[in-house]
Amino acid sequence: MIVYVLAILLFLIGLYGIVVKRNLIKIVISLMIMEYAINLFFALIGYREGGAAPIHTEELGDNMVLFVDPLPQALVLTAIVIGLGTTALLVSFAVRIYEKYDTFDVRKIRKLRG
Amino acid sequence: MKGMTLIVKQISQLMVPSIFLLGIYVILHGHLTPGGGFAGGILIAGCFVLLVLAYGSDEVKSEVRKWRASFSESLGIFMFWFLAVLGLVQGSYFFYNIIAKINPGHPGQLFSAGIIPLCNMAIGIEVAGALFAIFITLAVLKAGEKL
Amino acid sequence: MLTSLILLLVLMILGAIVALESKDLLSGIISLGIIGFALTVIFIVLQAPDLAIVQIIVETLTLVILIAAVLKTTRKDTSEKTDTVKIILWITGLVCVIVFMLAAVKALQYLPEFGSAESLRMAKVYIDQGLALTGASNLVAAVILDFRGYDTLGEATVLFTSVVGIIAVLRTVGRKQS
Amino acid sequence: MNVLPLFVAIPLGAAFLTPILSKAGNRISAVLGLCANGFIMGLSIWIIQYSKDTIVYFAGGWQPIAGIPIGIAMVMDGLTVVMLLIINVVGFFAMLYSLNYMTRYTETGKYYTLFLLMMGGLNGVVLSGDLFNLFVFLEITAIASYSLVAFGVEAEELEASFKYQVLGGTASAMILLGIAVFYQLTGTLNLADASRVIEGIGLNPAVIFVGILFLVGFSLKAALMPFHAWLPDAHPSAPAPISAMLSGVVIKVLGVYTLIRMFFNIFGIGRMSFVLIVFLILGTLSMVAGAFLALSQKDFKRLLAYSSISQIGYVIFAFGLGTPLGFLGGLFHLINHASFKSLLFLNSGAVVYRTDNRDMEKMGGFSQRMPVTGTTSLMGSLSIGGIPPLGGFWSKLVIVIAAVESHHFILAGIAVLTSIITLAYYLKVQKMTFFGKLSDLYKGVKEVPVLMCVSMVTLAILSLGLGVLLLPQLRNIILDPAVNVIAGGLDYAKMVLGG
Repeated sequence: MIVYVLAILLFLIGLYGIVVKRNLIKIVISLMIMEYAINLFFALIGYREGGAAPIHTEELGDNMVLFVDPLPQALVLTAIVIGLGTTALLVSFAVRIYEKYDTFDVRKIRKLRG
Repeated sequence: MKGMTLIVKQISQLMVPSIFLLGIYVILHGHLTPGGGFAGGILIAGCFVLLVLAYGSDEVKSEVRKWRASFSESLGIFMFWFLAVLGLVQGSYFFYNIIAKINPGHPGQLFSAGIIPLCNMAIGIEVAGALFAIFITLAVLKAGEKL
Repeated sequence: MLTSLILLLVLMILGAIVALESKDLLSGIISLGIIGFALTVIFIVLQAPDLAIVQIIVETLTLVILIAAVLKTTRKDTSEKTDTVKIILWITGLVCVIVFMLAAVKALQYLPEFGSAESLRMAKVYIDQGLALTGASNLVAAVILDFRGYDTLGEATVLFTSVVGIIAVLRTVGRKQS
Repeated sequence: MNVLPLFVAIPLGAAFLTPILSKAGNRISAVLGLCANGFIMGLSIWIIQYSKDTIVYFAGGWQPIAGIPIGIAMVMDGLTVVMLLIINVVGFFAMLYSLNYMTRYTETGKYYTLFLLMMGGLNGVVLSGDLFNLFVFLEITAIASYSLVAFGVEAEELEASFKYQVLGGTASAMILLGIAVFYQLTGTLNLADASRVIEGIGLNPAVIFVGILFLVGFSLKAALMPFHAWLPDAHPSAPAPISAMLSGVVIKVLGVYTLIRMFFNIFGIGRMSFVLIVFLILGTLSMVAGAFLALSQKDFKRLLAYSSISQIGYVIFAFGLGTPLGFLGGLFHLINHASFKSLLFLNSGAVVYRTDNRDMEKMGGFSQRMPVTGTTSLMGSLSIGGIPPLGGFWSKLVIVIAAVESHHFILAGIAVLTSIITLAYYLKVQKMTFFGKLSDLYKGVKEVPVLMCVSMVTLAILSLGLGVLLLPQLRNIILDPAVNVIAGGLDYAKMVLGG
């Protein structure tokens, strides 16, 4: 329970950053924090007390062992790569905006009307 | 971007082949041990990144254009797509693991698990190309230069 | 194990706060690295070696990209004066966080306790018969490339899409001059 | 051989080929894209004959073991057929329009790649029967549209896209967190299976928490009123065919379709009845506020974007009524809106193509010089304004009747008033842009090239004639099966998994 709450807290710090921060790179950082929190949450829910990594090895042989849940791990792998893609795209946008406006500050980047 | 000192160059010269080999190993054994196409592909991209950082972009750039990072990316993902559609063509299912159904191999050996190792290879090529392309475009190229 | 897990989580939360509040973007990014590498350790603790490997490499590359981007542009977070807009935003943010937190705490009580994972439904087949059905010793590989191969195609496509997007966006001239 | 995977495989495969082929020239990418789009459009029309069935396809051939699905399911039912039709028909004409329109831009090969990826993603979302798979395809669509919005790489476009990305990323994070809790709760990712498990659990706070996370996330994607901030910037910034796709298709698939699927078929509206009230509130709010904000706009494309918020409000409002007639009205309006809003965006693109100007105060009299654009935009405007007997009139009529039938008299009145406001601002568009005096600056304006005209004329005919969908014969094969899926609610699980 406590670990879940801490993971959600990490997620909320990211959310707070998105609402409050006014710097493009800080906003990217906030989004990344949210992604980390979600990946962490997925890994936490897949854990089973006393479970082993879900890999059949020679030493284990045919003995039945308790494995941790492989499905959330597979989902996290996908989520990590998706996160990498979105982050890279965001960073490239931030760099381009910097080239145009010479600042990362959202308040100075306001060409669009309300 | 300028290169670094001679020490860095020498050490990276020593390291790059072994990282590259490790990447290939991780890709090929993805269905047996931890790792797989993604991890291996990123390792391979990482060793190109190391080369660029150590030697500077100017020296590597002419080579880079030949490698065509984005080309290898498209090729890799197209191979993966092809493996997926192969199952469909065989009259059964999208992503059907035909090879494993015909010739399952012995679990635990390198040649087992059907299309999984092949998929890993395709993904490895794709990821290596993709990440290197991202690095080059974001960190090295100046505005307006083409990959 | 639970204690070490909690300590790591607290470290991550501290790292997140530093990353958001530091005035220097470069140190913010380095603090972000703390979270990423702590996450790697947590993956090892939670018996997820695949994730640990991918996370550590992705983290390193992300940091390289972010640092390169910041070095190319600027390190400074422009000093933020405390004005009414800022205070309103701050209060909104805090209210969001508190409401969300209360809801989450209430909801999380109804989830299975950490470490029990009793409601295995889909994954039960993967664990019991994964090796026999796919022939891959690494069950995570079996899941991502065989049982859920279609997802992995999507995931590779996401990466492909973002690379095409980045190359498209970094053109200097978008429209032909008439 | 089952055709369901082709909807995803064809556009994605073409997208992967284009970068390899585009070395030989951007023209080849365009032709390849058009062929792929034409093929899946044909497929989506061909598949109408199966609209009454529920076809389930397990990727990789992983059939359920002991009733529990282990692979990823693709599901096609009546609702999916309607969505596939909208996506692929609008997508094809937007692509056809692009062939001429995009000659203004550089490196168009990338554009076609991203367009195809977006098409593949959209088809993947509506065909998916698996929660995480739905998320992955949602991300493909979202990332492709982020890049396409900024394809002109001007300062405002980059800025609009950044805003879109941050809000879209937040929405995705909410949805993904929801998926995590959902998986922990149910132990499965298959939507039909999860629906059954939730039936066993009952309505506990954790289920409601997941519901709220999805509600916020998907409403952000649909740009409903408190969550709309990104849309008026992002949609006008994109190249015109992309604006047409975003307003006509993307918000509907990523927002409306997902909301309907999750809350009506998976959680069950009987269990989560508060969602209907939320739909009514958000719908009415978007409908009214969107219309008033549109009224004061001077920028052609921006006005259309606000109007999209307003019309999506109508759709969500209709679904919030919770009656079969409401569902019928909502779906019908969704189809109509896809046709006339994409048409109007293509018209705005035609004006921009010739004049490089979006400010309506500087326009006027274009009907004389651009007869096709003028006539088609008049048809679109009248249809969206609800003039009988055009398509838009019928769908709004059904929505209002449904509202009256369920005793929401005040809301029905608001819907009628909003419709009048809608007509008012579209007449304003017509007056300022296409009628009146032609300014000296634009004396030399000509009609746009032929492919652009073809797309506009086809969409105009569609928005004129879509009223025929209410005729019993057509209604029976297109609208009714979709309404039955929504009204059937939790029967979805039975239809998909049997038993």
